[in-house]
Amino acid sequence: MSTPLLQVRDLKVHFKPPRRGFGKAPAAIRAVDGVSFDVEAGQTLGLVGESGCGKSTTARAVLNLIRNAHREGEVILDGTQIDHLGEAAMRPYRAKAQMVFQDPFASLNPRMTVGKIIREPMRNFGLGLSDQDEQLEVIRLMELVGINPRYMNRYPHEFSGGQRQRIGIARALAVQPQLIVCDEAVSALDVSIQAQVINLLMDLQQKLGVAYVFISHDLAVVRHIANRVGVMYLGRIVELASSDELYRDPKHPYTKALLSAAPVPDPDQNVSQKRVKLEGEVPSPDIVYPGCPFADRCPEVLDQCHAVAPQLSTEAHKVSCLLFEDF
Amino acid sequence: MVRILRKYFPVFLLLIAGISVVWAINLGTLPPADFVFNNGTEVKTIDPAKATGVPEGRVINALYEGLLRSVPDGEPDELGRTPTKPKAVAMADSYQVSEDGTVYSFHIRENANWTNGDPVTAEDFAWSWMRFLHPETASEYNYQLFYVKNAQKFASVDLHIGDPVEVEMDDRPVSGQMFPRGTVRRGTLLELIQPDADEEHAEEGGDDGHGGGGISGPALFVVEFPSGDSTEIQVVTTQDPTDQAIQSLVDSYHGEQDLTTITSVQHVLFDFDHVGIKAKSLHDFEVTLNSPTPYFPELAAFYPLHPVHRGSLEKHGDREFTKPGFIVSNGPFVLRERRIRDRLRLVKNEHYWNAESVALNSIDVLAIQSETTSLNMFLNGQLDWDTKPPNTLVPMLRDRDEFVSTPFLAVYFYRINTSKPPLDNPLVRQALNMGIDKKSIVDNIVKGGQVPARSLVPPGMNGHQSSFCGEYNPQEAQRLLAEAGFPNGKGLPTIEILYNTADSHRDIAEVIQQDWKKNLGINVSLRNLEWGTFLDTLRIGDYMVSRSGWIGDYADPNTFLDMWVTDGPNNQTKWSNAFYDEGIERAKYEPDPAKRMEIFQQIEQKLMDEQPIIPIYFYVSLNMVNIRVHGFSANLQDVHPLHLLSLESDGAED
Amino acid sequence: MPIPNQPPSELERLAAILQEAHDVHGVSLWADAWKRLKRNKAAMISLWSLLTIVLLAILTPLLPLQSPIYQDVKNRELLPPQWEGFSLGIKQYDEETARLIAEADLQVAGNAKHKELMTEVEAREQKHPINLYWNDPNFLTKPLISLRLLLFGDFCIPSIFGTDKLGRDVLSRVFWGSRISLACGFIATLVSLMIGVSYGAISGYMGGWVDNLMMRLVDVFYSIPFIFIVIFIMSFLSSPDVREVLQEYHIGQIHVFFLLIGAIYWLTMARVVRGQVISLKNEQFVEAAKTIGATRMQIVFRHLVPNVMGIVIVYLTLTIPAVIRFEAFLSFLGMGVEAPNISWGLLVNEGVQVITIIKTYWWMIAFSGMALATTLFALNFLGDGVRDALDPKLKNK
Amino acid sequence: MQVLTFLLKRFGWMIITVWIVFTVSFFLMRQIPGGPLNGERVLSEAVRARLEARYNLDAPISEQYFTHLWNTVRLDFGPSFKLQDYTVNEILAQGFPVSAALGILGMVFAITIGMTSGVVSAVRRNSAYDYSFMMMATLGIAIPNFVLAAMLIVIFVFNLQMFPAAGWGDLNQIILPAFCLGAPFAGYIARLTRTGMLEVLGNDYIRTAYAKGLSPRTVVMKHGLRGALLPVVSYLGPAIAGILTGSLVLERIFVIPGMGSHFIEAAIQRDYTLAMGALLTYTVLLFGMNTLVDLAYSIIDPRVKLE
Repeated sequence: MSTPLLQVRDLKVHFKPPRRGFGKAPAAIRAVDGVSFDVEAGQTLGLVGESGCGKSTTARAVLNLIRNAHREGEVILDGTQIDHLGEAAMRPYRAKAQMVFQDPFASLNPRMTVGKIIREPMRNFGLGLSDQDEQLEVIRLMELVGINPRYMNRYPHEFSGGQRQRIGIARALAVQPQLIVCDEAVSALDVSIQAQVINLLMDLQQKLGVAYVFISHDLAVVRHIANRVGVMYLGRIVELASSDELYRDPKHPYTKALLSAAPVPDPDQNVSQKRVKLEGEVPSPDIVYPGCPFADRCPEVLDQCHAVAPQLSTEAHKVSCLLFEDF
Repeated sequence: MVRILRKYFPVFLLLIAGISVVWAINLGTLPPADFVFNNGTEVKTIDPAKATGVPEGRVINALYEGLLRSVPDGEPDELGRTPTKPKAVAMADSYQVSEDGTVYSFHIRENANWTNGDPVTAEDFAWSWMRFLHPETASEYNYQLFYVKNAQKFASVDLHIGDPVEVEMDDRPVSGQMFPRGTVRRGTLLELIQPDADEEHAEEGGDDGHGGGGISGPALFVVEFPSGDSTEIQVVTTQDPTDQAIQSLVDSYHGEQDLTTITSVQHVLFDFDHVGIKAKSLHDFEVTLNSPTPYFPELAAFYPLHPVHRGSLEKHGDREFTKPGFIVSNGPFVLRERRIRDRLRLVKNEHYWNAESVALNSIDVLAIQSETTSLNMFLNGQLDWDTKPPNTLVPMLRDRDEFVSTPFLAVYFYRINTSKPPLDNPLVRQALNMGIDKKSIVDNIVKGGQVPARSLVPPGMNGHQSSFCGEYNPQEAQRLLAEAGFPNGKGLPTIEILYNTADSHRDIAEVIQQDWKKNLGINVSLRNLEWGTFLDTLRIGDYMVSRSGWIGDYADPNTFLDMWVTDGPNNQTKWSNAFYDEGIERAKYEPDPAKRMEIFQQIEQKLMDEQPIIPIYFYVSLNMVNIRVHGFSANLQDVHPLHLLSLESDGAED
Repeated sequence: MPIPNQPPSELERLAAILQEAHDVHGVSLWADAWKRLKRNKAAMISLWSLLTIVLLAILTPLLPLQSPIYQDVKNRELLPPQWEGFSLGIKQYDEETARLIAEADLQVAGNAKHKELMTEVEAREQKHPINLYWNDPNFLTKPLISLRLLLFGDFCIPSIFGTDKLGRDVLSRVFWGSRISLACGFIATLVSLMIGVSYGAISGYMGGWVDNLMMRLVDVFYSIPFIFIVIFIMSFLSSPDVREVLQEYHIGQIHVFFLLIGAIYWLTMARVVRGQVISLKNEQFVEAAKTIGATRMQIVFRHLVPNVMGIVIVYLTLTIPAVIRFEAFLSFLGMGVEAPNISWGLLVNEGVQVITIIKTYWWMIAFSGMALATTLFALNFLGDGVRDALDPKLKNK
Repeated sequence: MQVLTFLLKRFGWMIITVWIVFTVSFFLMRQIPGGPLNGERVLSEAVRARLEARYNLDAPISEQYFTHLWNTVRLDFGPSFKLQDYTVNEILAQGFPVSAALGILGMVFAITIGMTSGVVSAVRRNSAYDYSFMMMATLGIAIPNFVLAAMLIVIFVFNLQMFPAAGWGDLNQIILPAFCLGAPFAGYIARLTRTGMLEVLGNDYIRTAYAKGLSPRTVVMKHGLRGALLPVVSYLGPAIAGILTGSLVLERIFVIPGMGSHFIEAAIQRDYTLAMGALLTYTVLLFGMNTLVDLAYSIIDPRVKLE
């Protein structure tokens, strides 16, 4: 097997809140606290978790979009380590990895026409197309994502949410990236539209061979699109396995809880599972836990969970829980 | 705490506002004064020795009194002007002039007192004049006393070997303050050691009448002091003796003096005992002049020469002694209160020798700069005397009883920079003069009854016969211009008129701009500068034509004419004429008044022919005076001594 | 498959769509706002009156006005508004000149009489009334004035606004004054716009210590009483050396004056823009711009600035009146425009000076004051309207 | 604690600001033509040299700068060049209370008139009151205050004879200038109040308050006004700067012996020391007021953090 398109090794992102007064410096917020995963070319990795678990931060860290934060670990894109690159040095690699954003209303500049929005990356990366060719390419892309290209001179606010998300995808595709990070790309859309967009993404993967990192809080959606799925909790991946494996046989108590809470797309399959209820709130990410961060809410908690931090196992079906760790 | 604040914030805000309003309203108010007048601007100082300007003069003349006083005297002339004469109705009750006109003996009245009860003596005058001339005072007007024997030498530190000198030692009781002075030792200057010039100080530069001479830079003085029967020789310097410049002077010195000990002193000056200012006795004051100066009595009444009280000055210092509470003066009024740019409150001085004849009990002197506001206040009853009603409104004010106006000793004119071609050509300058319709300016712009001017010296001065320049005559002006090589203004560069931002200067400049354009075909541009820059620009000569004005300091043509001598500091036109310079000098020593006037007429003619200046009009004094005020007489110098004014009594008041 | 690799037929098809796409126009937010603005009566009236005022100001030299600088102190001083006509007398003058030339032509060239006549003709040329009526018209106004003479000849609108204390026509002075006042308002505001927007946008986008430093600097500037600096700089500019240098580059004092005012008024603009940029810079489209490789400057000026223009325009309509008022204020202190230039501030100030108990020359202040107030009033209303139009949520603010 | 930190920080910035202003104006002043010793009569060289020595003007410029700076640090602005009987400190001490009184009164006018008409406009929305108040507010903003002053003089001084034409001393003489000074700001404040009120009155909790049966007056005064206060307070910063500038003009028109007249005269006459003293006083004043406004803002709005 060749080297993966994207390798993330022990990624940490700690935000430091601004200091106020002469008081003690407040604790850093450990938004991402040691995340590792690979994405193979043409494959899809799903990342799921509750809101605030660091999914989006991971996504943005992968694309090196985070400034003003403490970062550790490596992000290797297509064989190049990019996490330490500055804004200018990063630019050539931006073309390889693109992003589709959560909010189709906010991610498009309201003052630009759709045509211009899709064209912009071509210009920025200097694809060397003539003016005419660029416009034709815009039309081609718009057709590709299923938007009537005759409306290229319209503004984003004249399109529906789903259409706008398609525009966002077209923009991401404009530079022929190898990887697209979809950060909650469909969660703002109606369920029917969600399916359309997911299908579009899968189509495009088939046609263009692009890889996705697909981030969502919705397990069902992820299951549909992802080859492999990682479950995040408090800035860490607690379980990482192939999609089938994970849904069929969740190991981590948190994954189980998530799955049991999720609406069931196929009632027959999961009928046997009993509903796992989680106690308490998601704890604050600025607390450092000596043991398992999930221990407080875990229905299957052991005594040592509060003292010993679990490690992500190394098998194909990775899980980070003392229940599965060999002592 | 913050929560309480937050809750009651509007209340606090209102509270603060309320307190502030109460505080603002309670800023001290004064009871109204008997007589209120607008002085036009804030007086810069009420220290006679440092003051210049008309507004200062009004106040100082009320607070202090000199040897003589210029008072209206005699029958009004055809224009309604009462002549003003310097008379011995002040500190001096009489004075004599010697045969040759160079020695004036004043007798100071016995009942003259300071406001603290001290008698005013001849010594007060001698001391005050010494202070006035002293270089450290740096009085701008000190040249007015240069007619006095050796006064200029004293003021300008003009020292020669063998001169009697006074040395003020470095032992002032209060450092940094001129009075009381350190010990003064008198002696003779044996040697003056300066860089380059080992010989005695050259005499040139001293004759332009305004300073010159003087010792600048490092210098060592070798002075011989009488000490008992023998003499003592000291080497002194006004610089720091350890200073490098002084040290190098010592090193390069080849004379016989022993320079090992150098004493640092405050001043080395010409001995004031040898200046022609003497207190002969308690009440006899004698002044010896260089040459007969017919207008010296005018100067003796001039406010910079008013005496100040030595005791209070030495006690409170050079600036503080003018403050209400500290000030000790000898005039008809005392300073009670002073608020900057607001008012001076003067009240009657009970110690004044002629106190019973002073009618006004209190006077407010306001400092309103806006003419319109001032007039509004006058018409509103807030002022009894408005010193400058706006020109635009004069035609409407003319017929009112309150309006008092006569020509006085001042001229509005344009300076021409004679070093800038084509203005270096007298023909061009004459043409410019003839191209201005001065009558129209007087009638339509300034409108106060001003008189179009064809001479520099205003008419009606001590028998001076004015000489005239050309009249308004566009044809003749064009001819002159053609003669100068600029037919129809062709080839003439744009001429720029410089004026300062104030009053009607802009209007006048705009009218002249149009006159020259229309009559002579000259392009004219205007340049407006605010006062500070204006003066500087004038001084460095970066102008072509500039608006100017001059008010005579005394009623003699000399005050208008002596400024145009070559390189005179107030000349500023770069104009120079040998005949003129010599004429001014001759007039100084001419004892016969008639001949003197003849000289003035000749040189004025020269000035008017060469025309480095274009006279525009003679000012008139414009005053609005409440009709209940008596004793206000129109006169040539526009002086209205406050102690001569009285109010029509309304019965109820005393 | 990217475009260069497409088969020709496919390219043709796409090109056809492109053709069609040209006919489909979107409604931009601007157009949307414009639509809303059009429904706002007060704002539209203001807009049209402003446009009229600006147009009149631009076309002033073309209008049959009297001369703004020609004085007739003897006959026309401080006349109240009236309908009595006024003639420039240029036609008559030209005719007389023509007559002289004709007469000269009858003479033998070179003889004394001919010479004399020709000199006179030349003299008349030099003293042509046109030189008296307009002060050094520049290359922009000169053709307009010529056209005006061609169109209207000697005809002038009578002094319906009265005359001033030098007998000049107030109506034409108000018109000519509008040129300086409006130019001052617009140019200075433009300068403040450029400085303020760039400064604020960069500061807001950079964030961190750069932002901190830049904003502290603004705070520092805020605490400087600028009127004082203006007084200093105006005096500095009128010093001979500086003037010479400026003249070399054909820069008048008035231009520097405009720039100076603009350079003062950028502070609030910078603050406003910074605030907007900070709230915008975490918007996803900015992050999106980053992922598609936009440089910092591109993000600031292509994505952020257009999105803050709304508030900037609103603020502009507040700055222009402030600048015009500031110019008036300086004129009041005698530090504004120089003669023969005229501004509304100067005219109003002249008017204020002749308000006394004895007589109030109301026309000296009424018309110039009205022109000033109308413009500022309209700008205020327009500003309100634009704000409502740009952000319907803020209606009635 | 937080407030203390804030104030300390601001104080530091103030020092820097004052220093910058000092330096810039020091050199600017000496760059421009004309000097404090120029008068109508030209001084003789000897007198000029003496005066220069007295005022330390003959020293090298750098030495002058540091001497002056050191004196300024010790709050000694030195003697005035033009008002020779006074030191700058004395002049400012006399002028400041006058300007402050005028400014405060103007501000009080602006706030009371502005907020009252703003509240009435908001409560009686789209009524004749609303329209006429807002019209007047806009007019107040649009008319330069010296024009307003001229108009008011004609009406109240000439025609009605209610006030004296000018001068300083009693309450009668303060009212007109203070009103002219406050008028444009009253206009702004009225509009801000109205907007703020309307926004708050549209909120749910106001409807709840009404539903609870609170009297409209209580609702308006307690809730509405508080909402309106915020924009008004944040506007006070710029308003204070405007009040300072505005008072320059009005002090001239109404002959008020405040700092403004010193300020302008000193600049025109090149009274270096007085100009510097007035300038720095204004700078400190502006800075102090801005700081106070920020502080007040954080007091009334809990969401605002001091930075």
